[in-house]
Amino acid sequence: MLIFDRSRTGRAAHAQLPREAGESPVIPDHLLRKRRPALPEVSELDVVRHYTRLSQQNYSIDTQFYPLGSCTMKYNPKVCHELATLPEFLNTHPLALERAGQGTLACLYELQEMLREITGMAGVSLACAAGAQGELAGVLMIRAYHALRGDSARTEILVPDAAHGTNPASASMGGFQVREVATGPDGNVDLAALEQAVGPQTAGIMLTNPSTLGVFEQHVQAIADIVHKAGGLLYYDGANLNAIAGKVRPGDMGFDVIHLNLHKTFSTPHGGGGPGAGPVGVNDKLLPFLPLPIVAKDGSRYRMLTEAVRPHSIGHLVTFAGNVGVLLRAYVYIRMLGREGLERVAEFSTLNANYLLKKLVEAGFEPAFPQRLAAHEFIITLKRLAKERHVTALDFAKRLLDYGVHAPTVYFPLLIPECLLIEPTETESKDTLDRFAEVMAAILKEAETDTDRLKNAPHSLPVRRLDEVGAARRPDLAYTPE
Amino acid sequence: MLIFDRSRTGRAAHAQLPREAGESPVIPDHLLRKRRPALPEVSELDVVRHYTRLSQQNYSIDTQFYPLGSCTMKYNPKVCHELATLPEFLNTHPLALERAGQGTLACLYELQEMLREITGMAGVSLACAAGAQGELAGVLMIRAYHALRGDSARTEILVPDAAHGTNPASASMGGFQVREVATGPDGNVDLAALEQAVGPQTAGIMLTNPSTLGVFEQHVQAIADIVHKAGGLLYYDGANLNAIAGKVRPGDMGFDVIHLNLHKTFSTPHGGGGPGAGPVGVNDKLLPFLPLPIVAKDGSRYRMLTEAVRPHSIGHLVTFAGNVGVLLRAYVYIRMLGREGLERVAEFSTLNANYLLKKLVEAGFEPAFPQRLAAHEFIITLKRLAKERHVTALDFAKRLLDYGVHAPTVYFPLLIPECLLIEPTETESKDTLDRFAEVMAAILKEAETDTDRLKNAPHSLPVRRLDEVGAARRPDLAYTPE
Amino acid sequence: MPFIPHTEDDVREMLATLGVPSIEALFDEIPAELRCGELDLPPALKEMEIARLMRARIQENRPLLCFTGAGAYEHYIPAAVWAITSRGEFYSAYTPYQAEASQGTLQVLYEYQSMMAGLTAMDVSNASLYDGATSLAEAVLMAVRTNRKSRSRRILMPKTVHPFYRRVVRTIVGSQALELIELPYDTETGRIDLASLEVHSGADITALVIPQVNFFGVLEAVDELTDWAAANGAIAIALVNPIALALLKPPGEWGKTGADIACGEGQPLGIPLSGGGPYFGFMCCRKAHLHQLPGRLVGRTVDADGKPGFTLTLQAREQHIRRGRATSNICTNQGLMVTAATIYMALLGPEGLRRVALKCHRNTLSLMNGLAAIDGVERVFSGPFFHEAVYRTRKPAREIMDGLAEQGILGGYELARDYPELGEAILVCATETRTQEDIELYVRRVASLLES
Amino acid sequence: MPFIPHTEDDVREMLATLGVPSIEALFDEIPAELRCGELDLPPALKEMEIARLMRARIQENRPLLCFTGAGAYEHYIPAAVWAITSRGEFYSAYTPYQAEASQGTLQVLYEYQSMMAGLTAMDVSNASLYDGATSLAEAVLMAVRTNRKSRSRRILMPKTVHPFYRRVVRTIVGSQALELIELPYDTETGRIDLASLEVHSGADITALVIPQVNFFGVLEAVDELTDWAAANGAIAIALVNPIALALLKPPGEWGKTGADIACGEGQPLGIPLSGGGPYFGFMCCRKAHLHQLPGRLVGRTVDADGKPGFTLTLQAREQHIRRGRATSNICTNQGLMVTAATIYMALLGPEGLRRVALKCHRNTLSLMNGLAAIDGVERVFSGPFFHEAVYRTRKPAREIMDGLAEQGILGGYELARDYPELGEAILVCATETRTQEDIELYVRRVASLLES
Repeated sequence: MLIFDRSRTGRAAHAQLPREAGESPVIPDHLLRKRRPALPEVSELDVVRHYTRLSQQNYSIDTQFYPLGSCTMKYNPKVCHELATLPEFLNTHPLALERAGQGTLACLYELQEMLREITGMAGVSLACAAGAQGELAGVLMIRAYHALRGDSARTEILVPDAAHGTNPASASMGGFQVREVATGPDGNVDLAALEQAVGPQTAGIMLTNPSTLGVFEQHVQAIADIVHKAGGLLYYDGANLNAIAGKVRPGDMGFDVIHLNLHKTFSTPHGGGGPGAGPVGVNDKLLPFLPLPIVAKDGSRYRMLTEAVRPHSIGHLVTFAGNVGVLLRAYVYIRMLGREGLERVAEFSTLNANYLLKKLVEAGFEPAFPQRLAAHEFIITLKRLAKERHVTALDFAKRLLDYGVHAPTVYFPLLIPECLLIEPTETESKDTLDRFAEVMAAILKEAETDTDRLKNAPHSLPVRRLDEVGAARRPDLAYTPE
Repeated sequence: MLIFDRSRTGRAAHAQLPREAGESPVIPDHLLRKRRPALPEVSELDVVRHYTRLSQQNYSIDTQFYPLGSCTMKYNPKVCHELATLPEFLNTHPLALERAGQGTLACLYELQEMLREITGMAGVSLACAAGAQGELAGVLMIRAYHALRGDSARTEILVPDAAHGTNPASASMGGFQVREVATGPDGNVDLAALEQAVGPQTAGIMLTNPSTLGVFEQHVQAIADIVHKAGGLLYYDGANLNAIAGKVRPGDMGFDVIHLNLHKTFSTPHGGGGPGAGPVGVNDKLLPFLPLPIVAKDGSRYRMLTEAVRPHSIGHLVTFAGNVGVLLRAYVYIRMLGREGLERVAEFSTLNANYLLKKLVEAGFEPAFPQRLAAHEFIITLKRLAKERHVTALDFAKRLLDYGVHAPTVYFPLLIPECLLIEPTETESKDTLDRFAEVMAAILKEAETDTDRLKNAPHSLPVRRLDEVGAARRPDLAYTPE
Repeated sequence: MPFIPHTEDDVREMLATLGVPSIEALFDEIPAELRCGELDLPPALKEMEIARLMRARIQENRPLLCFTGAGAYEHYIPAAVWAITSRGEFYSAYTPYQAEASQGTLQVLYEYQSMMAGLTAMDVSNASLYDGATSLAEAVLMAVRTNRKSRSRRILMPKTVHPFYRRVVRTIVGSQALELIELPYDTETGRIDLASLEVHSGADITALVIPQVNFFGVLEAVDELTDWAAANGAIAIALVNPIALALLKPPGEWGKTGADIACGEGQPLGIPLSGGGPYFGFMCCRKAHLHQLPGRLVGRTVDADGKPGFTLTLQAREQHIRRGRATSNICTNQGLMVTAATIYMALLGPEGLRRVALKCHRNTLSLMNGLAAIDGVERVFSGPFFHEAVYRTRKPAREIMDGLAEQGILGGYELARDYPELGEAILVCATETRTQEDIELYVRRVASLLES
Repeated sequence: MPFIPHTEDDVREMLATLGVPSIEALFDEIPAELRCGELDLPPALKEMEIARLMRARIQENRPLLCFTGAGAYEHYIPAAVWAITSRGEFYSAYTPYQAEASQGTLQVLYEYQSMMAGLTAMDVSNASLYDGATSLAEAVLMAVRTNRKSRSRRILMPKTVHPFYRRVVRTIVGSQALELIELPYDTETGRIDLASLEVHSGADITALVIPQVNFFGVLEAVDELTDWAAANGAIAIALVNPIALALLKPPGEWGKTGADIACGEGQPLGIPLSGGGPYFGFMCCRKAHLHQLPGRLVGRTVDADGKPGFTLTLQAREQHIRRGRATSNICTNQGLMVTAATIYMALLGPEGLRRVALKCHRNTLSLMNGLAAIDGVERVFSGPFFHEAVYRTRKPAREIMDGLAEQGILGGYELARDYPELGEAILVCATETRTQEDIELYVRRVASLLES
């Protein structure tokens, strides 16, 4: 039932209505609205009950294991939310940050500094609203760097074929051509293919490390050498930083520019699809190009750097200072982890991934890269099952839901057929992993004895399998009153 | 699964542990604990996930219609919670209220004054922690009143047979004998029986009006005359004030002492069984006996009255100043309703009850008092169905749960066989009432065609019908590790 | 109409269904002469307006660095506690009468009962009472019901019990023909004067109340006291601080037999100070006394399929069944507070609770050491203490308190009103929320107040 | 180990299962020379400690009575909005890739899309973008993709568009070989100079951006502008304030044809100011342009039993499918903010939103009337305004702002940096949260600052 179905003309959440202003607007009639907008007319209880019940239909970290590969769905500490939503933080107007938000700026400044240290970069800007925007900022900085040097022939960005879709999308949004680089059978970039691909047209390469294949790119130094020698720059997609935080730093691996996903590694909530935050970091080469604003400290006062002192900046990517509320959550999180805690994130997310991989292999599943250690996530391929029993990764995913577990990422990366990309994260216990392995084994048995159970899954959720093809063919994207 | 089942030795919510003090206690060894208490050892995520999922197993106002008669389960505005839990209210130490809690005291003082006006009494004390404690305070004041007059023969409290169980229980806790007074066939107190019951032993009578039978006690003035003439006092149980707020005041009906249930009429949350708050009010006769503390205003400062200025007070009933957090919620609620809003509560709760009664009668249900108007609740009796089809009020209650509706109160008041006491409250819409009536009609049909469906209900809840007899026979009241 | 969803059409249709001309007609049975006119209440405020008003009100509250305990303690409450407790499904449900639709609340209560039984080392716990003082009053009444051998209805009530608790007990049991006999304390140690107990040896005593820790923060000789009660046929009522139990011997292990009843204030377990409430009282007892226990109880049972589930049980003790002969008149208790306490205990666990207790203890030791070094300050009692202690200054306690408050410190509780014999004595407390800097600040302020 | 649940036994067993001697061994594939030493980060804080730190930090923020808008507006946010939005099931879920396990989020998004379509009178809405400025940048890119007839990639960008938005558009589309052509404003009315538009009539213009209300708070001649775009084959991009739309003609009804794309900042719909974010951008369009719309879309469909349900749809537009040829690179959007906005709109409804809009409008009128009566203050523009307006004082704007701040007032936004031609101009805003007393206070302060 939609909230619109509860609507009755004249019903309202009266306490929420401001008093009648009692006078009409001083606005020419032809600029006024004639018909009321089609918003629901409901009571406060209607609203509370409707959305509370809707919320219960979600799987979430707070209610289920959620091993969604490449998304780092780990526990979001409640205290991060509580402290980031203190009224004094919430009520600060963005244009009053310097005048009346010194406490906020102190946190942002320290976050910048901590992220610099964690990534090994020379400078960090917090402004980007999400990872993909961080990517765009990175690409634009690469562009600006070459442009300032007059190196105008560099029109191409290299992207491994296993990369997140955002990488090529960001590269083209930044005005570059995208060229894919093949992955070798061991999950590392094919160096020969890379050698072939680079040239004077190469502006840079975008890499995730550990890669989206769940393994550490072992030739990262060689890649850096090849690309740098060709005059290109290295971009680090921080989506998988959780696997190596405190162990290896992108700056030390030779990356020139990076972005981080605070809603992954730094545990800010995913919120049903955001908000995230995508700070970017650069080494000395790219320092002048960092997006604005950047928080600076003068003695005991904090202020925002502008174009006046950063004339080569690529500029602003969001209206104000970025997703400040998200940044505050990440600040609280990092302070709680401290130096020991951050390294343990890498250790235990890696331990969990390798342990779960082992348990699944023991249960009869086929790893995509049997010869490799897993980073914080790993890939299982069901291609044999798909061929022999016509059971797909999607069927597995849907059936997992019946067992009260969110499904892993499916059909990504695209180059592994019928794959499940599984990321347990460090905040899940061995008990949870053991249970997941048992459930997977049970489904595997079902796949051999009762394929219909899988193909018709889920059975115990608020809805059964949805018609996605029909949804796309006849898009119903908004309620319209009869 | 119990939280204890998730426990693993050495697991902990580490961020919650204070740092090791690093030193041992300076306490003689024989006073120290040797074995750790049997508390669970779990992670923060374990806790969040366990209790979040448990919460989803509850029916509640925020998720279901909850027509639990005599409990006034109405919408609890979110803003009451938000404002009552502002840190400045929460962090005030009870012994610092005068020194550092003037803002809190201002709210409490105004609440006292507003409750005085709403009830028509001369004085109000907010200290009692719940309705039953308010009752005890009232009974003790009646006792103190007679005692101060040297009227020591008054050992009996009269209670109508339909009364809440707390009434006789409070009377006996206050040291009185309880004598029941019969109800007439119209739901009013049987005046002849009352005349017979009163005498020089009568300390007072405890009445709810509207009564627990869902009707207004029409002879309340006659009752007052009879009891007062006999030298007794009238006690008003405010459980049903929701039905008459702003229409009739207990003080005007002749009551000498009253209590209110803020978690009913004034919409503070029921919290799965409290906390409530049970302020008491008195007329001039009983003013000296009011329990402490009472908030007084001196110019612009607020202070707490003590025994020093209230030597005849019955004293304190709780450690400190009562359930302040609950009182603040009620304060916010009343200020939002204002004078018009409060009367509308009575009007619309009464409209809803009478409308729903009519719809149910139309659907074939039998009202307990067909000749009477309902107050804010009413009684349906299933005695015919019980006799003819062996379907009980309990079966109905359990089956309602399957339809996503909380059951009404069953088997209370005790004198109506197989009864459902139904209180829709004013915050539910006509649509909700119509749907409830439809569901009731559907169950009635099932009762005639498919009694097993009822007798085995519920079918769609986290558990099926529970063995309550077994629970009482072999009490398992605490987890014990194997 | 705030919180009333009715549209004009709804009202019209409902009245038509009822066949009455107006809502007013539904009040026809109320005698006209009883009807009141318009109430003298302030006009309705919109949510925006009340929010602004309340945000102005909190400006009138003054944040003070808290060194006061005396029955209510500032402990750190993890954010998860109230984030979950405030969920609508807990917050807006009622007493779980319909068990199948209340498994969330019921399981929480069962877990709570289990944790409290574990913490006190008693067999069973009820699902809560109002607060610490009422839990003691109910324990006294329970002891009278339980102790069938005793006819005296005499209760030994030490003066080391919180004076507020003693006054509540007096109010609540005052009409029950009980005798509350005060036990004096040893002014040297601050503990119950064991010698004074000897007067009652061999007499018919119904119950003995044993506070651990006592109001002065001092630790009582609980083994001796419990053994004395057992030897004299008296019910031993333990009045305990639940945080302290992480460190101290639990009532179930006191003396040779253990206490019979354990009760106390639950506020330290995750409940905000909140000006005095809502808090919750707890009560545990031995299995033998179960049927005299007041308040709600949740039991584990099975459903029609044999699957485990939870339900209210042993309701025959309660007012809604037994009416005038119930074990107590309590109905609504403090369910939501107990939900918070359960989550708090689960989060802290045995190790966390031990650390909280130890930190409180060490902080108060540190504070008392600092104070004792000041000229003009003396520690009043020699007995070992947990997280509260009493000191005396050569200046009036009120002056010290006012002077500290001027510097933003809530300095403690003045004992003169309840214990005039102690002179200018102040009861202080430094919980785990106080830092070493806070403690040094307090000591410095007191020193400078005494200098001036 | 904060947030890591592993016990020592767990680790031992897991390593044994893996057959490795230590966790460290799992990092063997990382070249040793890349490994970093211990990071120079502050030591871990306990929750209690970080809570204290952050509570100290907020003391360094200063609450000011807000008369500043300029792209972020203080509106009253009902308590229910965030009480529900913060529920763990919304807060800690991710993008609803598994539709069956995400019906809560999906239905909220569908309802959101419906409400935004209703508010803008457009056919469809996406599920959010980052914020107002990025929504405009995406709208410009979408216009280029949509307008197949235009080859010029020329965008008319009025100077009455928020200067921050214009700079973001420049950054984001800067590498796309677009031409952003500035349109001047009429210094008398504060609106787009319609005459300046005539220069472009008949030329190949890809899109025209039409801000309603514009940055000065002034109302544009939206019908004429939209008709001009239609007549010249340009995509009409409406940049709108969603609260204003409760009162103002919605983009879908502008001119003869309606706008093609509507976008803007969603913050006024229940999102706290929060120092600038997270907010959310919205974007609506006509059905014909649907396949060029960037961002997530939720559609209603049916399940295997024919029961209605919701799912992400038309994902072929998106980066995870189309990669380099996607309509945008956006992946994570602002889901939780949109949840709050949906609840906000449902609570306020058409009548509530209208009253909020009208109250803002009347408050700002009242403020401007008060200011205009002061000697030394003048209103800068004659055009009708919604809830922001510009005044000029004879003293430096900075002095006025500082003087107001001293009195606890956030006085507005100084225009001199972006519009030096306007002199000492200040953009002010009085939303529905300002009372008549607040407004009088502001006026009095300005008057006294000008006197001194």
